[in-house]
Amino acid sequence: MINDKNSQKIADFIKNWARKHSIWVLAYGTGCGAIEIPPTMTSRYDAERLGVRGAATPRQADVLLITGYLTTKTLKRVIRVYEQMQDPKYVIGFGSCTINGGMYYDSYNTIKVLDKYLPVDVYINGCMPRPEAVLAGFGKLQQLIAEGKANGAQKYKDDHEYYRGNLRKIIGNKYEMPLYNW
Amino acid sequence: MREKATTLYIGPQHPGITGNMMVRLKIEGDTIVKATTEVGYLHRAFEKLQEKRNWLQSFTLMCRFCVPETDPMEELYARAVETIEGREVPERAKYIRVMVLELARLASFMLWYGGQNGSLGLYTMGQWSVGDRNYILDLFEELTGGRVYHMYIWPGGVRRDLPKGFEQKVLKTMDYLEKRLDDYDDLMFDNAIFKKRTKGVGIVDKETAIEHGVVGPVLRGCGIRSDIRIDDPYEVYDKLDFIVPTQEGADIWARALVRRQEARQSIRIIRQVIDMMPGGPVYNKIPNPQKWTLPKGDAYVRVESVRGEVGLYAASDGGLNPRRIHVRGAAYVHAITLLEDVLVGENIADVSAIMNSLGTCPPEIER
Amino acid sequence: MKEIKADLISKIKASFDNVTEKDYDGNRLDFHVETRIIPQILTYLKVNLGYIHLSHISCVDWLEDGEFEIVYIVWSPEDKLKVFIKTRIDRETGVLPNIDMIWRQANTYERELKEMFGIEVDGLVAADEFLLEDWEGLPPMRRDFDTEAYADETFWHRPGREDAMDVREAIIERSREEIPDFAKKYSR
Amino acid sequence: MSFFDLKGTLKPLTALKQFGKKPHTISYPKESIEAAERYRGFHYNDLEECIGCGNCSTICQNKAIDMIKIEGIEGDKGDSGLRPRVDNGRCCWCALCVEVCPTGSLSLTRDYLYVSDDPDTFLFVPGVDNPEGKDNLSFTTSTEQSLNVFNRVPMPELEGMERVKSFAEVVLGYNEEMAREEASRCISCGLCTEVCPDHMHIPEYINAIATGNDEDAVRIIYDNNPLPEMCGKVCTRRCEDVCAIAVRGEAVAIRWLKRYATETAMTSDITKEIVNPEIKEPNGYKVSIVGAGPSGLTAGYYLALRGYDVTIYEANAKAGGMTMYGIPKYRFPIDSLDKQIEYIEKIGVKIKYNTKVGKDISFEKLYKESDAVFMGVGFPQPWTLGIDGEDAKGSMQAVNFLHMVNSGEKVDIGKKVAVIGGGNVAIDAARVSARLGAEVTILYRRRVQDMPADWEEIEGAEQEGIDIVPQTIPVKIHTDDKGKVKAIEYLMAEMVPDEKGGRPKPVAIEGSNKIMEVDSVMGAIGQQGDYSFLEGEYAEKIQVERGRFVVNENQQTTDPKVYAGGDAVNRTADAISAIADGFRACKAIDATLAGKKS
Repeated sequence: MINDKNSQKIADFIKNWARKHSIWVLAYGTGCGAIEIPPTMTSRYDAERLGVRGAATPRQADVLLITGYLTTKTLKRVIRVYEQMQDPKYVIGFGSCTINGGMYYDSYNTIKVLDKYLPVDVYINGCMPRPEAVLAGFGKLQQLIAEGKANGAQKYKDDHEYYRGNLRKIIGNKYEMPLYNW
Repeated sequence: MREKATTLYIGPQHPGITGNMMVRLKIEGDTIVKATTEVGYLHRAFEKLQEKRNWLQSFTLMCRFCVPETDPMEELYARAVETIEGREVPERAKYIRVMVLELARLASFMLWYGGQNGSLGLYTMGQWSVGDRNYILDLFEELTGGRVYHMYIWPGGVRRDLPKGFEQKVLKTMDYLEKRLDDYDDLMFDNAIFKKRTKGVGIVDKETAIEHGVVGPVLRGCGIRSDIRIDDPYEVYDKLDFIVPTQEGADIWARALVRRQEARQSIRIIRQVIDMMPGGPVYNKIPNPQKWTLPKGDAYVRVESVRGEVGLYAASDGGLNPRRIHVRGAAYVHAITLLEDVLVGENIADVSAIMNSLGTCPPEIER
Repeated sequence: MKEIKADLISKIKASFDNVTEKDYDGNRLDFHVETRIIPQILTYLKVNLGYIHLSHISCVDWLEDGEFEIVYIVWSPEDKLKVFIKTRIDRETGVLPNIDMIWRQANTYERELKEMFGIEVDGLVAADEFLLEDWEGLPPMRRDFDTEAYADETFWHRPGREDAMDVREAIIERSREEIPDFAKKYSR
Repeated sequence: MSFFDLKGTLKPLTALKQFGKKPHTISYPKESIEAAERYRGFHYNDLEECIGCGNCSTICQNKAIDMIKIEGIEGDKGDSGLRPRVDNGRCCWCALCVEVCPTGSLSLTRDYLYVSDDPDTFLFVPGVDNPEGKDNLSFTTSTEQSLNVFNRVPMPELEGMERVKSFAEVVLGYNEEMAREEASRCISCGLCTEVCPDHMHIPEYINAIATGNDEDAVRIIYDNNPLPEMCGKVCTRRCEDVCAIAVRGEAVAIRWLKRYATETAMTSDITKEIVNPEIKEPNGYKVSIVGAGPSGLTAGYYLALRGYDVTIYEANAKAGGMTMYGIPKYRFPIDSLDKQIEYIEKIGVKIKYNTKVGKDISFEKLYKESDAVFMGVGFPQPWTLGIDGEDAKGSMQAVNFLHMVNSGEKVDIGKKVAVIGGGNVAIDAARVSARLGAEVTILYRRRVQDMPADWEEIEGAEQEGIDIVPQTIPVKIHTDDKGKVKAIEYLMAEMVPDEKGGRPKPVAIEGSNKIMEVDSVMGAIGQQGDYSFLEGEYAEKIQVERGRFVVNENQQTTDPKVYAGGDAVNRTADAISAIADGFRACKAIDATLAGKKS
């Protein structure tokens, strides 16, 4: 029965449909974009209508929202947090600075290209993106999940060496990065 | 029985933390015996970047210094440049600036309402106040073209004049918010939980306050009447009529009461400013930004934000770029040495509430 | 304000040697002092004259002079006067006295000075890392540290923008203008 | 505190009064509020209006804006052909680029939504990628709001009626403060350098002036122009026509800034000290130059710097050509030219005055004894009007009149003068006549706006009380019994549109004859070349076509050893083109001869 192609399709559809409607975002304001998250979540824009809500710990969360620039110091924590998250998990790059450095293109302390370190599923443009844009980002993620295309987590597992190598280049060998094997 | 001390990390990823920072606590049971703050998670090196940007380009970075309340930073920079250069600001621009600054304070108070209550588990407040804050952001959007980053107050005045009918919209929003502030009181200040959780918690007394250089509502919460808008008045604050509230309690409750009154004072100031606003130009044009140099010199200017005094030291070497821009945020003082001292002896459940009450804003500390 | 300033100048000059003052419009007064008397003069200002609020400590790197200029800004709620205490120390060998027993929050400023400029502060407690983590090399706020070069070397930039052209160079090429080397520094 | 706080327990329940109220939630994406009128969303660029100056790219503190080549947009004069592309992965929507755009073509729109899973799709060419953005503009900049300084620092000048009393210079020049302020208006785009025939390094020297390095400015100017003081005063300044600031405001006063810079070099000695040119060791080659006009002097100066033995043969008593004899002294004082000639001579250029080639020395001799010859002979012969009575006493050529006045000769022009023509020579002759005390009328075939003279000159003439009568065609000069000019008869003309699409032509109206009483008539309808010095085989070898020498892009004539430049070659007939010719010829001669040596 499981090997049946059609039932597999139906199972995937149901799975993706369920995932799509329960996007739990990790409450981690990594950068200045965190300021537009409360308006998005509260009564005016009310993202919970779409199944988007905050989650207190990485274990409960599905989406890691990178709200803007990441300093090297935060990057280490973010990667640890990401690795602690359980599948299915997605990453949203929020704002210009996750795409190509934004304002901080020549800063010595922020990374410029987020997808060198984390597999990003959706990018939201803007500095700062409006709540509508954030909702549109979630919408896009939902669409990708439904189509089964949001497979960043799989990519991260497959190319783990690549992501870790890029990380090492920045943080050197001083900082201990534990391996989370789940 | 004395319990064995354990180390507990709060942050950087923690639902109760006020931003991307960390507090390392040594606890015995539920009681904190030692606290150490660790910051630097948001260090973007603005001050270094500004050395590489010219005097106009640097202005766009300013609003990013402190995200919840961006306009005081723009105001600081504009005023520092104007002080060094001796540039005059049109009268109307000064009134508009005060209006924008007070709107920003009000918006920031709304966010604080949400945060302070959220830290105590009272989530309805956040739904209300943060939702209502959007109406102020809508005003900002109409005036400046941006919700969060306004980049509106710049050297020489403000970027654009008020849109048509903007004053009426502001007044209408103020009427609405004033009513809502009363609603908030029911939910917050009349709430038994809030009272019990905040009274006698997070005490910053007068001596500690002076020793630590505490500013703003925290200082006023321990009975010292101090406000940059009165002590070192800028723009047109000396022409306005408002009171600086103080409380004697020195705890979270007292500081909350101070803020409660201040939010109402902001509304009062905005109404006055709109009433008194003169006509005329809003911008004293700067020269071609590519070749704009400032004379050699330095300046230190201060602004009263919701968290208290925010200062900016700017030095010019006569060149195209700033020699040094250095921001001193209120949180710079509150979130490190003060927080470390205040947290000792408190319960771990109150850490988040205390941090909210002191106004710790990591982006401002780390710049 | 004039009398307050004159009074302050005379009091400071009576108590300390080698102090030069500079007056500004408004409520600002500068004193240039020797580095070693910084704690004494600040204590005197705080205890005897009512300058109880330390508003700011900043540092300017005057690379061409080989010196750091440290600025202490104190404020008196009674006089309503901002007093700047300025001192200069050598960029390489200078040592700054510690003032965190006068104001507790000075500790934070001093940690930042040490980390961002590499200034030695005598007897600084809690001198561990402040904003940076595992930083090696030149303290980043020093003027000879080139942040753009460092960023280009350490981080990636997204490719795809290599076809950008410089307007001036495009015109030079089109009109076959020959521009002498010494003039190039004036190009934008 | 009581154990049970009843009020505190019940009061929060008043929140229930909100129950049943309509929520203020915006159920995006079903509904959404429109962005504000000033919202700073994505860029839009009007590709037609944009001139590719790159000021947006310079101001961007995030290095988000690249200037790129776009298919279908070719550069032209005053347009670099490049257009901005915004990296939305860098942009912070501060709109500084909009504030500094000199043309106002760049603006922001109310669109702000873009989400994608592909990070490489965030490069965005405004105007190309969003042509529909034109109808959705939000953040725009008017001339008042713009950060460009559109108003020129006014040049101090003599009062109109004060000027006609003497030959004193009308333009007084900028002082230091004014020059710095004017120079700081420049946005250093460099569009001007392309239209300058000599490709002077304009943004560089203006920047040097703006930063207070006047001597560097002089040095940059002398890099390819040895007669900057002349250019600073009388250049036709095509550069200012294409100035990016001129699209919406007044062009940067490039000419006046050059003038200011050269004022730093007060004497030829100081000039030499400041410019401090590197003079190469003599290389043994000999170059002869015919005519000490701008092109000849330029070629001579730069060849001398490169170590050549240069001799210039000049028919007149002074060097400078038309700039000496054709330009009135209230525009360009004699000592200012003398100073530059002196400097050029100090570099080692030999000038033989009063030596007319073809009369005092044969062209053949020159040709034989030099390794290269440069001819900057100009257009000395004026066109005649071709009407009756032209050879009457009192009828003269404006060029000759200016020549005589500039040489210090006394010319009797009487009380009333008619000048025929609309070029700079006509205006010059008219204004000089006014200074000699005459009442002057200019007769021109077309309309005032068609006059080829500089508008500043025309305006100056009007201020000085000169009457301009447009659309007039002279037909006859009436003489009195002594053979002296008495009056001029002319026909009025109407402008008939050209069928081929050219500029409208004046056609005389039959029977509209008018007679104006005058004491002198000056023709100023153009000049032509005089190549009689080329004899025998040279006249054949060196080809002349339509009155001008045939040259290649290196100013080389059909005889490889002979080069030519100036009015005798190009149609633009201004000093800066002549200088450019001289400079180009110098480089070509140097390349050829240096190639021979090695």
